[in-house]
Amino acid sequence: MKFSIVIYAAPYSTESAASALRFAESLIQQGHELYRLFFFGDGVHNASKLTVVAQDEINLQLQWSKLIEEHDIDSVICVSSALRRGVLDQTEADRHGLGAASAYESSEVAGLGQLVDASLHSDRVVNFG
Amino acid sequence: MKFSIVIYAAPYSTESAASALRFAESLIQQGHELYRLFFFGDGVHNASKLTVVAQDEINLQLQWSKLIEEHDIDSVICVSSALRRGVLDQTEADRHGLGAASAYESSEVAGLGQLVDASLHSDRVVNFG
Amino acid sequence: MSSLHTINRSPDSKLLERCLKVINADDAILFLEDGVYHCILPTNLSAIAETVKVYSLREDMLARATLSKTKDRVEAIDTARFVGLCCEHEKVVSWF
Amino acid sequence: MSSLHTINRSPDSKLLERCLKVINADDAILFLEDGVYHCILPTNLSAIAETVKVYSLREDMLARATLSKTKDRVEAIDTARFVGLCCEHEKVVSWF
Amino acid sequence: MVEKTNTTNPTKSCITFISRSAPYGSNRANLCLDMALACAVFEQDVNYVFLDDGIYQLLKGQDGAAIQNKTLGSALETLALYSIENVYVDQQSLKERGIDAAELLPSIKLIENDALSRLIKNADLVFNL
Amino acid sequence: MVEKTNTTNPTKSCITFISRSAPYGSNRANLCLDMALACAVFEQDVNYVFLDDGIYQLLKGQDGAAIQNKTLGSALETLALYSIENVYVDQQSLKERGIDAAELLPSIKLIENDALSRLIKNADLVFNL
Repeated sequence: MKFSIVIYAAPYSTESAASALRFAESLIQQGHELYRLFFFGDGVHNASKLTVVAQDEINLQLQWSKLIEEHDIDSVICVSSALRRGVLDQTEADRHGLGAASAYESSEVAGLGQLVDASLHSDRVVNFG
Repeated sequence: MKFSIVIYAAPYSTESAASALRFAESLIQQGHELYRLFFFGDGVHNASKLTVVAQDEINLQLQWSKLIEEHDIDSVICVSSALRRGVLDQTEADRHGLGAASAYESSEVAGLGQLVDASLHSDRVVNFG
Repeated sequence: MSSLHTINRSPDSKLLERCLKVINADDAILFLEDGVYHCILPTNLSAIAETVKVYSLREDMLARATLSKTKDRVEAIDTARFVGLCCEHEKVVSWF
Repeated sequence: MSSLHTINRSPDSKLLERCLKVINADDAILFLEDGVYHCILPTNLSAIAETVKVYSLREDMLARATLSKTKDRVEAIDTARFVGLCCEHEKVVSWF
Repeated sequence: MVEKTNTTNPTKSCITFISRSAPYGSNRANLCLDMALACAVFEQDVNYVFLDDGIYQLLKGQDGAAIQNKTLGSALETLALYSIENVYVDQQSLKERGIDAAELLPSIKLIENDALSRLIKNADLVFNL
Repeated sequence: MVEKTNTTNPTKSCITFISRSAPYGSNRANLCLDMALACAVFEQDVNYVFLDDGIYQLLKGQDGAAIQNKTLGSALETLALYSIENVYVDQQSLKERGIDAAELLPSIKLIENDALSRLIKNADLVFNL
């Protein structure tokens, strides 16, 4: 089946982002398709690449990025949520003169149209917040 | 009186950070002293400087930084919260090879000892979460 | 050693019930943010002891259109007075 | 058109009560994260209709030491089965 | 009430939004509204339900400026502009909170649990926050 | 029970922590613990109270590894190592959740509302999350 996943929660502060990651890994492992990840609201912090995590703890942002790259997943950070939270790709960082990108390149900054598209083209949309 | 303020909440997702900002502005206006701001947990996102906010909306991170600079306030971002959330000052960014700082220079990355110190040296500690 | 208790979530949070179980008679309560919704329904406030002063933040009530619905038991205050209340009480206990 | 309802907050959140007011007879409920605390107290589960299947995420129960306390009404499942349940139901309604 | 569309049409689905959070205290009300407007822009069939604390979003006379916010009540008036006509408020939620329907913005249909049940059952997708 | 210290001693205060949140689902339990340990390191008098959902932190047999987390139960056993001896659990919270004191980690004193009232009244400072 085709799944899309919407993530509303920042990593670490609640378990939701970690649950979403385990869910995403599991559905891929079972041979389902992950049509799109959509990071919304505080969820955009999951795409931040400037993180430093202790060696004995899980680095959720890095885990997301690895999963996205390994399986070539379409991953979207909602632009209106991301800009005000300082999660920028290189294009947005350049446009606003803010230097380097703070988001992993594995995700793309885009609008809510991508969520509507995911709703239309997925068999299941699962929300984690 | 000497106040310290502890902020646990990220900007935008809840009103708490905005309430804390209004409270801080008001106490300073009344001639009280703000001994320390302590950003903890998701609260560290209040010190992010990579933000782009629409012109008709309040840029909370910028407002914090302006207040801190204008009144020379001692502002601390908790190090263990900040690193895993990608809020880094130049020292931490250099140490971990992550390029530019993502935190306003007006705040300093430090440990929980600064919260204990604030507890000892403030007449009132007010929590916003 | 009186305390000012702040509550910033709506009645659904049950924070007021929790706070009332451990509040002392000379303490006060300040509702702010979504906490101000406590002030428009008498049943929410009826369990608060007479001796406990009850305040609510005017800015938050204006934003939410609850100021005119707020019950007499509650005194509407601004943020400046919130700071004053923190000074008058020996500590602030935040329920969030 | 049956739905899988997920609940990820503790009983204090009252999410289960809310969900039960609008649930359909052939729907199912999955408790995860702090939602798994629903499963250790029979009174939390008693209002769920017989026809509604009840699941709880094993990983979250193991972390919280609630697996051995979990009532018979509840089937412990892993994340792989969670994915399977999403396929078996026509949509997923998340309560958080 | 909009019901599930024919599944042979992959460009249109029926999406039910349940908005359960008070305005201003968190951004959940805004996130829910933004998603619904995006769905309407892309011509999806939308049901919008105010439930539990979400009913507070409908109170007349809101003034977000008092806390440097946009007024959410006005934003909701735009639902009709985006051709979202199936807007409902849960009667029991109003009653529990001591709010009379006359205190609300106009053009909202009163609904009870049974009807909400059907709005969930008959939708292709439910967003609930 | 630790009571308010003499105010002529500015290097020591009595701080009551109220930990009201379940473990793992959010990081509030961790934040509360981190603050208390910091206070203990700097030799403050600490009371630590588990209330409401916070009592779940005390269940024996936790295994954070099941969700790639550190086990919070073990962390709590370190309270004693940091000389935090005034550790309490609310009896009513246990009863409401159907938990027997025998199911908890050892060395926790049972407490009722009156005593908690006094722990709040007699502290210099209360952290409550």
